[in-house]
Amino acid sequence: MAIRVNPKLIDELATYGAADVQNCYHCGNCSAVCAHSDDTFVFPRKPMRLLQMGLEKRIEASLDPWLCYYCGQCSTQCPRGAEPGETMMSLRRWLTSRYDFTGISRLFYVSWKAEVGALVLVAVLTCVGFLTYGFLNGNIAHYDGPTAFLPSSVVHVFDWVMAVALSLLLLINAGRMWWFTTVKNPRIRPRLASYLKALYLLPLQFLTQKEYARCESRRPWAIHLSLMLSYVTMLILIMFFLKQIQEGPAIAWPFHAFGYVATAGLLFGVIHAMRGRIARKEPHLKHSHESDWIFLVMLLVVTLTGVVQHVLHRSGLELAANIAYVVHLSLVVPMLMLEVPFGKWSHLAYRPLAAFLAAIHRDALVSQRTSTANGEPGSTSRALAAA
Amino acid sequence: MAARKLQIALYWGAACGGCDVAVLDTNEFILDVAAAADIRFWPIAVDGKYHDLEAMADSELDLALFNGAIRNSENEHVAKLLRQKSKLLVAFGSCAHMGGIPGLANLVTKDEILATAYLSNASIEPGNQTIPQARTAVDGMPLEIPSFYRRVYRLCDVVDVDYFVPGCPPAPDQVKAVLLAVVKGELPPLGSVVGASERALCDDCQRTKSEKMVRHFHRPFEILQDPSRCLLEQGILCMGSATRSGCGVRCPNSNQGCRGCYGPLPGVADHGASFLSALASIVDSKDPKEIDQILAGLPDFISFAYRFGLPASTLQRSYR
Amino acid sequence: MSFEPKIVGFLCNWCSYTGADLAGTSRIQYPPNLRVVRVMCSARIEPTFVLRALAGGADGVLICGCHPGDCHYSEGNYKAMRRFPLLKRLLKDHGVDNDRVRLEWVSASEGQRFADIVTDMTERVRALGPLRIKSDLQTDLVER
Amino acid sequence: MARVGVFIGQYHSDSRIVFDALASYAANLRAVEKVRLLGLRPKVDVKALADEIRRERLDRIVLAGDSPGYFKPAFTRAFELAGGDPSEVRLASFREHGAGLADATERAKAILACAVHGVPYPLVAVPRPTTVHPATLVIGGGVAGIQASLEIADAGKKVYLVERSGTIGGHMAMFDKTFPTLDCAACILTPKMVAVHDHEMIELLTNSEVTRVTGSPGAFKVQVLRRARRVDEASCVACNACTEICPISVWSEFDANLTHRKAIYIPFPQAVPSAYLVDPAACTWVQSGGTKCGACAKKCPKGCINLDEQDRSVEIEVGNIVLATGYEMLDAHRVEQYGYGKYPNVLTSIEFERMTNASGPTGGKIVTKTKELNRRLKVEEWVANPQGPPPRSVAIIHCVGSRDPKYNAYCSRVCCMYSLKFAHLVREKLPDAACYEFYIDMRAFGKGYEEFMERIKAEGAHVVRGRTAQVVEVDGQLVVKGEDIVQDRLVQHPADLVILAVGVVPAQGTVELAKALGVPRDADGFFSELNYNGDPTYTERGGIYVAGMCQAPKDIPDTVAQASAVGAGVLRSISTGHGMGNLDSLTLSEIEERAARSQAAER
Amino acid sequence: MERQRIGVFVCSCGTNIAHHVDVDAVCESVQGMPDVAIASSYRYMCSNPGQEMIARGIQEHQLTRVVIAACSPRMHEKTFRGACKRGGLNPYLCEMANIREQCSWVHSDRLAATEKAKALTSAAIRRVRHHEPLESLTAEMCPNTLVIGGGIAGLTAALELADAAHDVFLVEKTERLGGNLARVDLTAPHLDSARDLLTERITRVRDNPRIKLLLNSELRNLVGYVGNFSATVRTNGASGAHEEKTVDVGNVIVATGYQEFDAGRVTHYGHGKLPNVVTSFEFERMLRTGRIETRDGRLPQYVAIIHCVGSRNKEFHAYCSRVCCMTALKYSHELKSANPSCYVSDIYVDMHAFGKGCEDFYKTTSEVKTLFLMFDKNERPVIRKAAPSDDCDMLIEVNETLSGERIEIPADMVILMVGMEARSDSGEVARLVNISQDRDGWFMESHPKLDPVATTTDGIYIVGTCAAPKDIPDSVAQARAAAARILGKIAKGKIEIDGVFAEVQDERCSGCRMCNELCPYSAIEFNLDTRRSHVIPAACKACGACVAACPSGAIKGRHFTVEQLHAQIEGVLL
Repeated sequence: MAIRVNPKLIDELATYGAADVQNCYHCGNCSAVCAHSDDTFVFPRKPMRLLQMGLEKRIEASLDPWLCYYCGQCSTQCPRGAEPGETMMSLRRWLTSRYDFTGISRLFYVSWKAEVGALVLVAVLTCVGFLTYGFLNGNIAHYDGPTAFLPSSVVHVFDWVMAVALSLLLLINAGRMWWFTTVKNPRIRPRLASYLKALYLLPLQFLTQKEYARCESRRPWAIHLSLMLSYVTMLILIMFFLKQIQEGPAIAWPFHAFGYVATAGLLFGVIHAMRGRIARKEPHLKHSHESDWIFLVMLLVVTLTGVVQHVLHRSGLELAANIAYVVHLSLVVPMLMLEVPFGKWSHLAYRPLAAFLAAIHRDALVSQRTSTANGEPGSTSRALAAA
Repeated sequence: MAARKLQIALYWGAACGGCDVAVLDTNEFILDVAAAADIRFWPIAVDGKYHDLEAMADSELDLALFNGAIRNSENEHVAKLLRQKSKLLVAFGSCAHMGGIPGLANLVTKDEILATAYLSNASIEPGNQTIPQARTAVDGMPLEIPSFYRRVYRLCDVVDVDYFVPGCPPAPDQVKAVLLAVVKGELPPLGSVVGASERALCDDCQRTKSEKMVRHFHRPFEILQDPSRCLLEQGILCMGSATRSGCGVRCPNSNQGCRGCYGPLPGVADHGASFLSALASIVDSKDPKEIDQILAGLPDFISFAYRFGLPASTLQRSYR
Repeated sequence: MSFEPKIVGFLCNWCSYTGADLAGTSRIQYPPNLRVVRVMCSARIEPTFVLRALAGGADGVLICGCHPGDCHYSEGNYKAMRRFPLLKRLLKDHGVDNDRVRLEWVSASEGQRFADIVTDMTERVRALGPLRIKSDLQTDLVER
Repeated sequence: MARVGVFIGQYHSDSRIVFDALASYAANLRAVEKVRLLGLRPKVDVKALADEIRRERLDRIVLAGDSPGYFKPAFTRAFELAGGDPSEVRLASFREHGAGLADATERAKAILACAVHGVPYPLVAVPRPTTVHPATLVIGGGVAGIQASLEIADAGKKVYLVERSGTIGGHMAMFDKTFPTLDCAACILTPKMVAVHDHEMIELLTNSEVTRVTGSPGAFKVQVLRRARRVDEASCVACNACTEICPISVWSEFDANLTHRKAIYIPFPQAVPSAYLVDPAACTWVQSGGTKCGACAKKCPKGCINLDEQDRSVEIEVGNIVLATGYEMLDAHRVEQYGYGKYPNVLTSIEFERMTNASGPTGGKIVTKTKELNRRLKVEEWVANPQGPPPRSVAIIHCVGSRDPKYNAYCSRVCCMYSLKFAHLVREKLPDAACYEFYIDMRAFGKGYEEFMERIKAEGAHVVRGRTAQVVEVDGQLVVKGEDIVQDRLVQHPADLVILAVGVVPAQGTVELAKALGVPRDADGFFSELNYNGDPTYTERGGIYVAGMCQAPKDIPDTVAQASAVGAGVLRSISTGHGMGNLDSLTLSEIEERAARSQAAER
Repeated sequence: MERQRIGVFVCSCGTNIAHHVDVDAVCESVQGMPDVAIASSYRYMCSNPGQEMIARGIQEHQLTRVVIAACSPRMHEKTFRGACKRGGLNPYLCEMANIREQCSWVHSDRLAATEKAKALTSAAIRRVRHHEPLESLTAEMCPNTLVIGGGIAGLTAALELADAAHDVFLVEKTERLGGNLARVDLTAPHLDSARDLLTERITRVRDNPRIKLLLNSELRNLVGYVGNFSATVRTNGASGAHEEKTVDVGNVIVATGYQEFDAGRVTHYGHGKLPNVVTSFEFERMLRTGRIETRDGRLPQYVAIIHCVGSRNKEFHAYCSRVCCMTALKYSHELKSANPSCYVSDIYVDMHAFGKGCEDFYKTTSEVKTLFLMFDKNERPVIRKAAPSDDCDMLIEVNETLSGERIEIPADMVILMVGMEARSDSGEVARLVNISQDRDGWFMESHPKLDPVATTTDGIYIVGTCAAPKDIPDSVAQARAAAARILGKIAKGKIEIDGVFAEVQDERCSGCRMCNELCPYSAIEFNLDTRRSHVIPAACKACGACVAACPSGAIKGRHFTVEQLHAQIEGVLL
């Protein structure tokens, strides 16, 4: 059955950042230089082709964009300036918006104004909410103690509520990703056993981002990993040890030490990314979508306000620390609420999931291939062995 | 001189007798010949013995028409005798001229011929394994029969020949013309071919000719012929383009290709090879396989190319 | 003394003769048994020439022309190509071994190939021994 | 009188034209009612434009700009909507008519004026004729130069053929077979080379270079540097005695550095002139200032070697100059991913040409290179030895350095076909070897090319759509990595021999020559023709013509046709006694006046 | 045979020959041969003293023939012929024996090499006895030219010749000039005006008094040979009446161009049935009139361009039509220009963007977001009507090879890039001017590489798209190339015919016509009245194919006669 091409998709993708994909003349150079591309997942050329032709369903069903870590080798070697790396990035943005059942993600990617507006709105609501709570139940001059303006227990509960809500949202979207790529993909008939076999990949990929390390240059991976680990450290501290890190004034070294390292990691990562995007020297930092900047700026200010709040608090300036805390929360909350399920941050779920699903696809394809015994000749290894 | 009748002799060597018949085919003209000439020696028509011939003075005869090739010592002996006794010796007919059909025997050896004739032939009485020998003793008496040569020769290979009259057999009109020429003394330079045209048969052939390229060769009965069109263009082997005219286009007029009995044109060294060159050139293909396929339509080509003239050809015989 | 065959070569001017010249300018050695007759095109080579050469004492004949498609006169070599198989048949019927005649395509840049062909042909003809047509013809006339 | 609207737009951003000046110039033209600047790549609102045209009651529209054709459909549509006659939409194409040069704005004005008057610019802008010297200079002795020289000389006109190397023949002489007919290059070229040498009207100046050109079209004075050959061309009989004794051996350029030649050498056996020459950079005598060696001079039986011969300069006068400087191959080292220079068995196309050539270093055998000791230099070298092992698989990579802005943005036009030819040669000579072609688009456009491609495929070459990404060595085995797009999979083919179908670039010295002659070059560095469609062999500068690869990549038939075409201009100018002068000799007012006069020309 | 006085000159070529060949022995061996007057050797026969020696020898010894045993005749035959001429001997009475390239340089056995040199020299001596003095002939060269076809190629060729002040008869079948190019709006890849290009040429042609323009005219008959053709041209009048006139021309340029492939033959494409499936030429018309719209007057939102219609396909034409790819790219630009919001799908096989500036054009076409879709040339797309619920008029179904997907492409308008094919009347033209056609009907050039505009019939040239598809610059270059060839010939005034050619001896020809088809140069004429064949010396290239093929030995190949070659064969066998 023939599928209808949609020449309009390419225009749509332009708003997600894929500006040059039409230039591709399909020499296949990019796929061949890509460290992640293999017999099962041939990209970036193939997804670029699907994009040029506007085969939405096929792209939706494709894991390829998530297997790309954007080292930019493909873009450097592209003879047509089609920027395959950036196209893959844009496809990830588009897919994110597709996985998101609410449509919010799409709105944000299509319009940065909407995203900023939403951020402001959530920030204001958060701010109002915490201020109301603080003024009703505490004293703005007190940071710690029973009259604390924003007691850690309360924030903790709020954190957990938010975490559960966001996780649910993200889980639904991740579920949709699985649905699109694996269940609805007519070419894949996954076996249940392979789900179990590959399950280890989820934590492994999440924590090590091993795949990223296979790129031509390992530096971006190292930086990204440090950023991610910092973030996870922060998350753990906040979700489980908020009391210890929030309450003071003494520094709780066993916890804060982790906090400091993580903060440094975050700051380093963010600033590096920002500087890179301004310098536009490295291929993967050449093109920046509005959403990239919003994300980075948010991350930076969140980190900075967190630092300020912490310093003020430890310096005994409780009022100032409280104000800084409210500001911090008013930034953190919208950032998390909007970025984790709807924005760039969602990839924390999609990446490991993609690696997991990729393993399942591979498994499925291999078993399908062996079942159709007279399948196509010569995978790479076989061609080599024959020689 | 005019009072004296022409003294003529006719003789056949290795021949079928057709040439002698051709002389008779001149019909009433033969009477004029008889009136104008004394036929002194003509084994087929007139009684006479070799010793009569031997008894003649040298150059006593005015004209000797020798037909047939030289196959054995008897042929040669008589040829030499006639040469000696005659002012003019004419190689009459294809066999004397070029070796003729008997000349094809040059493709096999003398031993093979004898073996076929006397040993393996189905009509041989079982157990009889006799091959005639030139010299044998019969009842203690030596018997000599003509010795069988190891190959066929043209007349001119054994004696000097003054004129050649080609044809198998020569056309009656040409026979007349030759005899008249002798009578009138209007003779061309010695060594000439007389009684034939200087151009190829195509010149006299009335079939229309156009540019030629051939993709298939056919036997005449295999296709429906266009009677007005060149036979070769229709894929029927015709040697007319390589053969002297003079016969009256006998074969093509009866829807057969010319077989080349009048021999090659003046200046052409090898009749068969020159026809080969022409024929192969017009094969309409550039693909070696296809060429072979087309040429396969020419079985036993050598016997076609040299049907009347193997002993006159460049290689003359087989070298197996 | 071993038998030294005589081979007559008919070479077209534009490819094969030039190729033979190239063998010379490149100093590629080959046996001296080949005697070359230059013609402008392999299409000029009459079968009679080959017969003449054999009857005149040659033990072998080599015909060389441009590769098919390369003919200076566009299709002359095809004419040689068509005549050759029939000539070979004729020679076979004459009892002349077909290895004694050879049609080869040699281009102007194939000096080495030309030398190889000549070497190979000389060896083959040498192995076949003398052809003796000339002497046979002479004896024919003496001993009936 | 027509009411003309002039719309000036830009398609390329790199124009040298001062558009404001152009607009005010246009506004002052008599018939012009309306001038509007549209800017770079304008979006045209057809309806609004139609209204504007109707309002202004325009009955002719001139679209001016560099490549204004890009906007024409929109304007034609608008004009039609406004009730105008669509054939009255005229183009004033600046870039296409040479307004990319120094006097861009003036040229643009002239082109615009012609369009306003409704006359084609090339009809009007005909330079004033000049008187013509009957001799012609042809620069470059490749097939284009040879053909052009013969074409002119056969008409009985004097030709100086200047060739930089020691022999004429150019690249074509290095080839084995030519596509698609596979006929032998030497068979068809060497007779022409000999004809050039023997031609009484051609003076062959090999080992020479044009250093300076002065004068004007029709009467050029050309300084030619005649490098010392050091062997008397006329008396050398190419006996090889000198080469045999010469102790110096260096890589042979003609054999694409696959084998060695001596310091005194003949480029190839069929070289024309058939005379040896000395490579001064390698010759011990020359390098030592005449104190060492000199063996060849002593050995030469005819005494025609003069190792002390000096370069000299000669001046010749000519009326026309033909540029046929050809091309050279892009330096394959630049395309790093294919490992040329790193792996000995990665060859360029020209190296493979020599290797398959029956008169080449391996006698036409396709082999992999083997390491051999250079006894004199005591170093190991990779050489193509005829006894070397034949490759079991050969990979041919198309578009090496072509269609890629990092090297050449353009298509080199011949590589697809010669690569297919290579595949044929590999399959023919090594039937057991696998042969892979990696291509992007198979450009088999010429007469018989498509059929040739099908034939090669049928012969068993694996034709893979997909540019190779890289050549790597895995356990001593070369592996070619790429994507097979049609089969939708990545491929890694082991290849014993990799042939890079390297693109072509303008010959060395093109820049200098362009400067010396005042002939513009295009963005790719090739000489610019006067007019893409109408005058593909003329240049801006009258009396100077281009033929062959130096104008743009092209195959042999197209080169030969161009080279012959050049002959037409040259012969016409000589026979009529007047040639074309410089285009810039015309003033703007002159063109305007001519345009006005021929306004009614179109019937 | 009359007695000759033959001089034999053996060259040592320094040691080149002498090293492996005993030059003196060669001299000695030939000294006693019949007719040999002198035999001497010299160090360098080709040097000036050597040549002088030959010239002097001819005079001193009253030599009637000369044999030079030296290098290859390809090297110095011309030199030695010159020396003979200077000595007062007809140059063709000289023969060379190649004892260097094919003897001393290839054999190291001195004895054998000397024997071979002797044989080669004696062969030359035997051969030269039969040589005849030959003179080159001249024929008149009529400076007028007939140009058939008034397209860009014909116009350019005519102008080029007329500008050099020679008369040209330009015959155009239709009532207007410009050919197929007149139907084109802009040219690829620079989107320049095709009309401006043509207007310039047409204006010049009309203004040139040297060009006799014959519109509505056709060539009816052509007889003669190079330099001396007589052409009969029929001009159709307005009322069906026609007049014929005969003109004398020296050369003929055939520039009859091409015709477009009939798209209706590809049934899958529905041209002629589906209203909005148009050919490239129909689309050009839309462009020229400014109305790019569907049959019912709507602006098309989706436009699809299908390449290779009738080209690169076994069913129709196997060849590539060479210009359609760039034209398609041009359409893409023009469509986007006229309606920026439309979507263009370009359905191609291989993108042939090979010309100067073309790859860049391809790239800019990508940049305007043309959707390039690739199909296999053996699996054509199928066009069908879309359902009423679709947002488009038609759907094109095709296997897209770059994605491996079977897809359908929406289209409101489909442009079929029809290929070029040989004109239906090309066979008639080929017959009239006596040139051949390849299996696709294109006229055949004399040599596809080194002589792309000449034909095997001297004086007949083919330029432009009648020989094969090509673009404008290549057509123009070819037109000029043919003009150059003709200008060169006219400049010489006469046609010089080398003395070596084939000759039918009339008294021996029987009119069998065996030779007629064999001549690749159509140099053999058959006279229907006398029923004899005849070789036109001016057209003969002396290959000897007819000589060898004449079964009655009626054709004499001058300088390569049977006698000469037989003598040479005998000689080499000594």
